[in-house]
Parts: sequence; structure tokens; C-alpha cells
Amino acid sequence: MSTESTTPPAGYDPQREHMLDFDVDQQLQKVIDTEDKNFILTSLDEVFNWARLSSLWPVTFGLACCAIEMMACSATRYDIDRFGAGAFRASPRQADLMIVSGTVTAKMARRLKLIYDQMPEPKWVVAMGSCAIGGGPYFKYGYHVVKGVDLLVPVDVYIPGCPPRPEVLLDGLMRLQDKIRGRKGKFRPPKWVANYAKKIPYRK
Amino acid sequence: MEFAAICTLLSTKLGDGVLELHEEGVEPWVDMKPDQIAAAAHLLRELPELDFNQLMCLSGIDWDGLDEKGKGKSVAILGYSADGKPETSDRVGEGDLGVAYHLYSHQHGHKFTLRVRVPRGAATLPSVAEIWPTGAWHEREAWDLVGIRFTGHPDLRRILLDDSWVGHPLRKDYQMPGRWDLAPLEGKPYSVNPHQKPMEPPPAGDADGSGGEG
Amino acid sequence: MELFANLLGKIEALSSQNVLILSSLIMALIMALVMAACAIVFTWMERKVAAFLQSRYGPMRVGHWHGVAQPVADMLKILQKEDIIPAEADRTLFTLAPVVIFIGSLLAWAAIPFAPGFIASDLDLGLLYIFAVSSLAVIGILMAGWASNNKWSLYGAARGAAQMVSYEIPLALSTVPVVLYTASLNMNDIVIAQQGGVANWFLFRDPFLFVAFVVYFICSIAEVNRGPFDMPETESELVAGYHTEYTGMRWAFFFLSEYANLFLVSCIATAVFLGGWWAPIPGLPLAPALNFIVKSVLLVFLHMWVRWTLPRLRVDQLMYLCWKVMIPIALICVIGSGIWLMVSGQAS
Amino acid sequence: MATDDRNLSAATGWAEQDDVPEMPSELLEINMGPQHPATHGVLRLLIETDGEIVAKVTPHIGYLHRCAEKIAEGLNYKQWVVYTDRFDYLAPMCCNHAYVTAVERLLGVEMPDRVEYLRVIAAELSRIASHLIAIATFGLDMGAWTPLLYCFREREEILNLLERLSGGRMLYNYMIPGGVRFDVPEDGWCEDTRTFIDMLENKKIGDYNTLLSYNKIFIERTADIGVISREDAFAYGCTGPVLRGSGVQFDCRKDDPYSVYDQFEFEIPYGTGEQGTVGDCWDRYMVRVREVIQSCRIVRQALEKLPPGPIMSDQVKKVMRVGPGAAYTRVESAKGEMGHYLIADGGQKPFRNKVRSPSFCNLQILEKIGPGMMVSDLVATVGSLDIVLGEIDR
Repeated sequence: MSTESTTPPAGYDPQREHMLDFDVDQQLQKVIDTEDKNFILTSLDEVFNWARLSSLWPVTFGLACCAIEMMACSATRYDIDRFGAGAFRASPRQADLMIVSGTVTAKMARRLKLIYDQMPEPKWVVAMGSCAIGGGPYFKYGYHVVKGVDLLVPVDVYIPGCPPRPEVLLDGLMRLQDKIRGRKGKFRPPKWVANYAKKIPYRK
Repeated sequence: MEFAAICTLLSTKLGDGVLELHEEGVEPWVDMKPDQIAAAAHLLRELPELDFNQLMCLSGIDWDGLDEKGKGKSVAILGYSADGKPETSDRVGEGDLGVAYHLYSHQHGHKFTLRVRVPRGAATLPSVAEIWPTGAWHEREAWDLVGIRFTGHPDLRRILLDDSWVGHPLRKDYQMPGRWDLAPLEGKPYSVNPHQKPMEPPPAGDADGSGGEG
Repeated sequence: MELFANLLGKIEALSSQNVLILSSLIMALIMALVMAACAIVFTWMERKVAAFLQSRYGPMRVGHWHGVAQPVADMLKILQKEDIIPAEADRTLFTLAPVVIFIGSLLAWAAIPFAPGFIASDLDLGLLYIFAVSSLAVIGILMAGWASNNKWSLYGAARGAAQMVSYEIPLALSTVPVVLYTASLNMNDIVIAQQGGVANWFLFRDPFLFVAFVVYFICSIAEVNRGPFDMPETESELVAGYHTEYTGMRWAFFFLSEYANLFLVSCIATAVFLGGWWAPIPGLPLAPALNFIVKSVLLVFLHMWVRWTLPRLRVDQLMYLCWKVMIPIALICVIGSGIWLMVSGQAS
Repeated sequence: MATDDRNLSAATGWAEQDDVPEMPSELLEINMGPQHPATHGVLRLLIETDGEIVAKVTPHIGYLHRCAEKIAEGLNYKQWVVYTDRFDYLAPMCCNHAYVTAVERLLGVEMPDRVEYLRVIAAELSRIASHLIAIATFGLDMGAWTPLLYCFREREEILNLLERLSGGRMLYNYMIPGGVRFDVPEDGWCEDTRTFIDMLENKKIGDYNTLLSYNKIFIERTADIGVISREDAFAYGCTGPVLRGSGVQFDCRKDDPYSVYDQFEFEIPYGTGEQGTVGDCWDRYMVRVREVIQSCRIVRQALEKLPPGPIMSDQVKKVMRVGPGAAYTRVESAKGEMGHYLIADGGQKPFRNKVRSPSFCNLQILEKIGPGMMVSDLVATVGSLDIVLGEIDR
């Protein structure tokens, strides 16, 4: 029985569990318990999780001001490549991570969802900056601004700031790595993600 | 050339097209009759002593709520209060719409400002995109955000907002979409706004379709 | 292969046919491993070289020391990514294309002499065979671009096909002067003819051969589609070119064969111009295979240096360079080398 | 059937021969963007191509329309400074400068000298940062990766300096109507700035020129490409480096002086067709490189002359009521002429604030010069226009 995989991911707060709709139902718990007993599969999971978190390739997807900070983060001083996340892929088909860097507008929303859909599983989304989190400074009177990218795609990590400093983006990347490290089993999205995804209107 | 001299030249050529000179304030300007704007633009561009070869800016304006002396109350933007009720305002949506043209001549180094007012119900103006090509996008923006039509425009479509957007946001009586219940994906409306008034019918002067929405 | 055949031949229980089959299998396995190793070593090297040219560090965390485990993580991750075939794609061609490209570059390895006797198939037409087989990649790229049903992919494929077909010509022509010297297309013979130190390498035999090497190097960059000639991919124009729609393992095949091809052209250059497995100074106690690989890796480094330094050419300038500059120069080298050979009396 | 004059078969004369059957061909429509590496943000170009030749290009904008002009009507004059930063997020100080100049002109107040000097220093540093990004991304469009990283390295130094000055790393809202928020920090900021300026002017610019500007391939890719004639530049309202690249020596800092720019000595670089035709991509690129040097000169002079005094004007009240009145005020931002048409109604909020952004007008010319060039050249031309979608869509 691995101790590593049962520890909750960093930033997990049991007080807030009911808010996050994080509770795992009985059946899922049973599956996870049996998987925990299987030493080989668990080790394999850990190896794959290690591979996933060590090579998070972001899609080149700059929206606004934050995109410049994202570029700065991949440039000389901050160098996101040190953590294996420096291979920016222009094609979403070859990327694992979408950094939503900037304001999502109503006109862009459909395209953003399309790019997310084009990415292969497993995939992650980072909402970078206050605009992507919830409209930011354009919340009030911003008739054309989508109030948070989580209305469109499930978000894994929120990075506040307007725009966030590259250090904070690196920190967000590491939080995402923690999250991946804590994941168990085959790729099965957590229940709240599945429920969430159902609520999102899907393109025909 | 000085502002006054340009005005004199214009009024001699155009007769009663020039309505009013405003020389007070920071920046003097001239009010023009809407139907004379095309002729005035041609003159300003082509007269060698004027030679305004650059249209610096073209702004669509909603004058709703501003009185004769240029004073007005601060604008209440029509959004939604916390309990979901639409905000009320003293604006009734009756003021004129207008366009301001800012010109500059690289040859002579002088500037000029023209303003036009058109009634809200029939906001149609001749386009200056033929004379200054840069006007094309500015006019599209004025149509998009303020809802002024330009006849003779080569391609009058919405520019910033999507073609299926309802309403012209920079009008003072525009009601904001309050909150995003649904993300604007395919098949879903762009702005969810239960209090949106139906769009005004196209004005009668636009029957030839040359200034359509595209 | 001879090496293994000799070793296995000492086992008396095996018939000669079994020896042949077994040694071929062993060799094929080694070559496949070499290809995988290429991709793993060179992706890490590419990222590190790029990083140091750009005054940053590159991968540092994964695998503790300078990110040595980075390519392993990349490969493991790509292995279990979702496999997507676009709905409108031509499924057969789409699945076949990466395999064709991969096989094309795998086959060419058969005739590379790494060390005396260490050659999978000692073909008499070795050089010709390598050039013939490695052009399979063009078909793969065309298939990938067409099958993806993506306009950018189609652009990449059309550009790539035009580029690779054209650059085959100066590439092959630039090795002809060497063939004049050796009077053989056998790769082993070519290497053996360069025995005895730097001065005997074909690179320094005569000035035309030196020019031919430069032509070969430039054309080989174009042949493996790397900057400044990366027309099929051109990230800032065609998103990702012919492999825009590929995901997971299928894309990894492209990736794998790109780096395998990169090493392949460097190996050919080493064997043909840089003295193959011979040490720079005769009598230096270095393993022949080590000599060969060090020289090839240095050439790979040169490729990377060029890629991360120069801007990219436009597609018509690229074709101009090929047809109006590279081919005439290569032809002059052939004639010049021939004359030099006659005048200096080295003709056999 | 040859659909276009630029059809290649027509150009080579094949179509005129009788024995060649007419090949049916049609133009290929491609969407470039909104997510594409070469569009510098969320610009969408709808291009129709005939092989590699572009037959028609239509820019579609609005993917980053953030409703700034409507928001302006709901905020007071000081609050709205925050949003001006986010127009041209590569040179936020220049945008701040444009806005505060417009408001102060309507208020009719003169700023203390120290304020104006600080503003000039901040705006010029910001302009250098913006031009560095322009050089970097233009190189990236050409396929040269390494200059990008080098330019970002130098930009980080500027961001450090501006962070010490204003507290923000990238978006500052440093200037407000009535002054600037902070004085120069007393930890040797001026000396550090001078050191950096010297290093940039004497060494780094030379590095960029060696690595990129005078690289043979780079010149091949950019010279004679995307030529904008003088007349077109005027007609389409091009300003800034795009206009100057076409050989027009026009700069608002000299020809329509604002702030204290008339007290500095500097030149206006303009395109001379050094490597090809006047107004090609290389000229526009080189104007930016040379403007960096001129900005360095201005900063150096301003640091020398920096007068003592207050950093806020006492004529501007805390609760600001502007107008009534209306004025169009323009300044030279990094991308060109940034104008604010500000209509004030005597209240605390602007009645209408139309922002004339330089990229909006500069991008428009793409429709005119686009047809006839190759797809790769289109990428080069978009790169050389140096657009920022934040100020195009506002």
C-alpha cells in the first residue's frame, strides 16, 4: 500500500471539501481501494504520473497581456523549460496544458472551447490572470467579456494577478504538478470534473 | 492655415453647409449639415491649400443626456443591480447621434475638426471611406458600437462584435447583459439579456441596401 | 553483421542459414535501439544546446542532473496520450504515414558502417541504397499532409515534398566526387579508403571535395527538414506543418524519425567525408565505433547550432538555392574532382 | 480556368497555349488564427490563396474586445488610468501618457517640470521595451529563435527599473491626471538606468544587428517585401514606425510637441530603402532598432536635466471635475499616434472617450498590400506592422 498516493494533493483543505464537491462516492472508493492493493499497477501509475508532470507541454495560446508574461516565463530569466514545460507546441493536438493567458471574450469563447476539445487527454487548463479567473477588471460593464474561463472549460489551477508575475506562473505550474502527482488509477476525471463537464453546453 | 481661415474657405465653397463655428474651449470645431459632409470631405482633401491627407480619427458619439452647453449628468451605465433588477437611468434614448472627424495635413501641418449630428431615428451619413481609406474601419466601428449607418461604405459589417450581436453597446441606453448564465458557444446567443429592447428597424433612407449590415 | 556472424559461426550447433537469420535479427534490434536512443539523446541535447545558445539552462529538474530524464518522461507521456484521428481524415493513409516515414529511416541504417565489420548489410551499392531508401520519407510526408484533411498540413506536405525531392539531387551529387576516388559505392570501401589520419580523409583530399562537403552539409539540413530549411513544419507559418493533426504515438514516430534522420545524415557525412571510424591521428588507441559516433554527434551539434541561429528561408528562395546554386556547385565539384584525380595521378 | 491575374499558370504563359487543356482551379480559403503563432495574439486573417500566393486577405478583429470605452463612461478620470495600461500592454507607460495628456489638456493645467521629465523617462523606457519585443517577435516570425530570448533578457532589465520606479512589473498605472504616483527611488535608480542605457546602446544593439538585422537570410526575407508607399501610408492613416518606414519623417514628439519633448535633442529615424525599396519590412524593422538608440539618448538627457520639485500638481483637485469640453489629443506611443478624443461633461466621469489606437489603423493596410505576396511574406508583413491586439480591439 503506497503512502504517497493516499495523501491529498497540496492545497487540499478538508474544510472546503463540501464547497468543491470533491467527495468520492462509494463505488469509486472501492475501486481505488482495490487498486491500492495492487502494487504493480500503483507503481505504474506513479511512473506515468511522473512522466505527465515532468513534461507538461503548453499550447501556444496567448490572449492578452498575460501572454507576454507567459512568454517572459519561457524566456531567459525565468525559463519554464527547467521544469520540462518549455516545449510550446503550436498545434493543440500535441499539447498537454492550456494556459489561458488573458481575457476571454464572447467572440473568442467558441474558439477557445474548440482548441480545448482538440487537445488529447489527459489535458490540463491553467487560468492565468484575473481576467481568465473571473473577468478581472472587465467584470463590471464588460458586456463582451466572459466572466471566467471556467464557464467554458474545467480549470485545474487558478493563478491570480493582473498580470501574474512569471514566478507565480511557475508556482502555478508546480501546484499543477502536485495535483498530477496525487492522481491515482487510470485516467478517470474526478467526479466533480465529470459533473461539471455535463453542465457545459457542448458543441454539436 | 488657421482654423478661422479654413472655415471661411469652407463656407464660401459650401454656402449654408457649415452650420456653426465653435471657437471656444480647447479645440475649435465646425458643425456641418449631414448631407454636406461628403462635399466638405472632398474639398478638405482636394483643395491644394488645405490638403488634409490624413484622417486622424473618426468617432461615433451618442449625445444622449448632454444639454446645449455641453453639460450633463454623469452617465449611469445600464447594467443589473445585485438582485438582478435592471438599473434605471434618466436617459430616455432621445438625444442625437453624432460623428466627429479629426483631420491632419502632413503637407501644411494644420488640423481641423468637423462634427455632424444626426437624429437618432435616422442615423445615416455618407461614407468618407472613398476619400480616406482609413475611414473604412473607423466607420465600421461607429456602426458596430454606436449604430450609425454609412451609405456608400464598401463593406459595412460589424467589426469588433460578432455579426449576431444584438444592439449597439456605446449607446447610452444600451442595457448590458447582466451575467453570463451560459457561455456563448455555438448555437447559443452571444448576449443573454432578457431586458434587451428589440432592435430598431432600419431607417427609411437605407432602402437601397448599400449600407446594410452585411 | 559480419561480427555477429563470425561469433555465432563458432557455435557449431547452428547451421549457416540460422546464423544468417540470427545475426540479422540481432543487427536489426541494435539498429532499432540506435534509433530510439537517437531520439532520446538528441531531444535532450537539442533542448540543452538551444538553451545554452539562448543563455538559459534548459531542462534542469527531471532526473536531478541537468534534466537527463527529460526525454524519458516525454516519451512515456507521449506513449499514453489519447490517440485522435480527425473525423474527416483518410483513416488508412493517416495511420500508415508515420509507419512509412519510420520504416524509411530505419531501412537506411542497414548500410552504415559503424566499425570494421559492424555493418548490418555490406551492400555493394550501399551509398545508392541509402539515398534511395531515405527518400521514402517524402511519401510519408505527402501521405500525412493529405490524409490529415487540414489545409496547413497540406501546405506543409506540398512544401516538404518539393523541398526533399529537389535536395536529393545535390545531396547525392556531392558524394559523387568521393565515389570517383574510391571507384566503389560500398560504404565499407569508402571508409577503408580513408585510412591513416586526417590528411587522408576525403574532406581534405582536394579543394573540390571540401566544397562538396559543404554542399552536402547544407543539403542535409534541408533533407532532414530542420531550420533554416524547415519548410514542412515552419512553426510560425504553418502551425506545425504536415503533422499538425497528429497526436500521441503517431506523432512520436515523426519525432523519432526526425532525429534518426538527423543522425543518419551525420553518419553518412562521417563515413563519406570524415574518415568513418578512423581516428584523426593514426595509431590513436580509440575504439573505432567511438570515433565514428563522436564525429557524427559533432555534426549533429553543428546542425543544432545552425538551427538555433539563423532565420528561415522562404520556400521559393529555398528552391532557388537548390536548383541554381547547390546543383551547379555540386556538378563543378564532380568535374573538378575528376580533373584533380587525373592530374594528380591518383586515379586507380 | 485561371481565376486570377496572379495565377501562376497564367504568369508562365501556359494558359495561352492551345494544346494545354484548361485546368480548373479555385482559390483556397484558409483561416490564419485566432490561435496561430504568427498573428501576435488573437487576430484572425481570412486568406484566399492561389498556391503559395495570397490573392486576398481579410483581417477579422474583435477577439479581444474588452469594452474599454464603455467602461470609461462608468469610471472616474483617475480610475480609468488602470485600463489605459492594458491597451498597448507592451508599452503601457506611453498609453498612460496619452491619456493623462488628454485629461490635463482639457483641465488646462500645467504640470511641474519634474513630473513631465519623469513621465518622459518612463515613457521612453517603455518604448524601448516595446521595440525590443517588436524586434524579438519579428525575428521569431522569420524563424530566428535566439534573438527573441536575447531581447527578452534586456527587456527584463527595463521591467526591473520600472518596477523600482512604480511598483508594478508590467502594467504600472504610474501616471495619473495631475502628476505621477511615485518619485524616483533613492537607491541609485538614475545611475542604474544610465548604466543600462549605455550597455544597451553601445553593445546590445550591435549584437542584434549582427545576429539579425544584417543577416543575409533575414535581408532576403524582408527587403522588398510588403512595400507601403508614402501615399498609401497617409491614406490608410499609418503612423509611427510604419509611416516612418515609408520614408516620412513624421513624429508627434517633434511635429506636434507635447510634454517636454521640445527640450531634448534626438533624431527621427526613417526608412531609406537601404536594403531594398523604401517602405519594405526591413525598413520598418530598422526604424525600430534605430528608435531604441534615440530613446536611449532622450532618457540620458532627461536624467541629466531632471529638475527638483513636486511630483503632483497642486492645481488638480482630488475629486476631479473636467470640462465641459472636448478635445482630440495625440501622443507618439510605441506603435504610432495614440489619440484620445475625450468629451467631458463637467462631471467626474468622461462622457465619451474614443481611443484612436495606432495598430488599428496600421493593420488596415494589410488588405491593400496583402494580395500578391506569398504566405511567408504575409507573416513577415504582419510581423513588421508590430500590432498589439489589446489596442486594436480595446
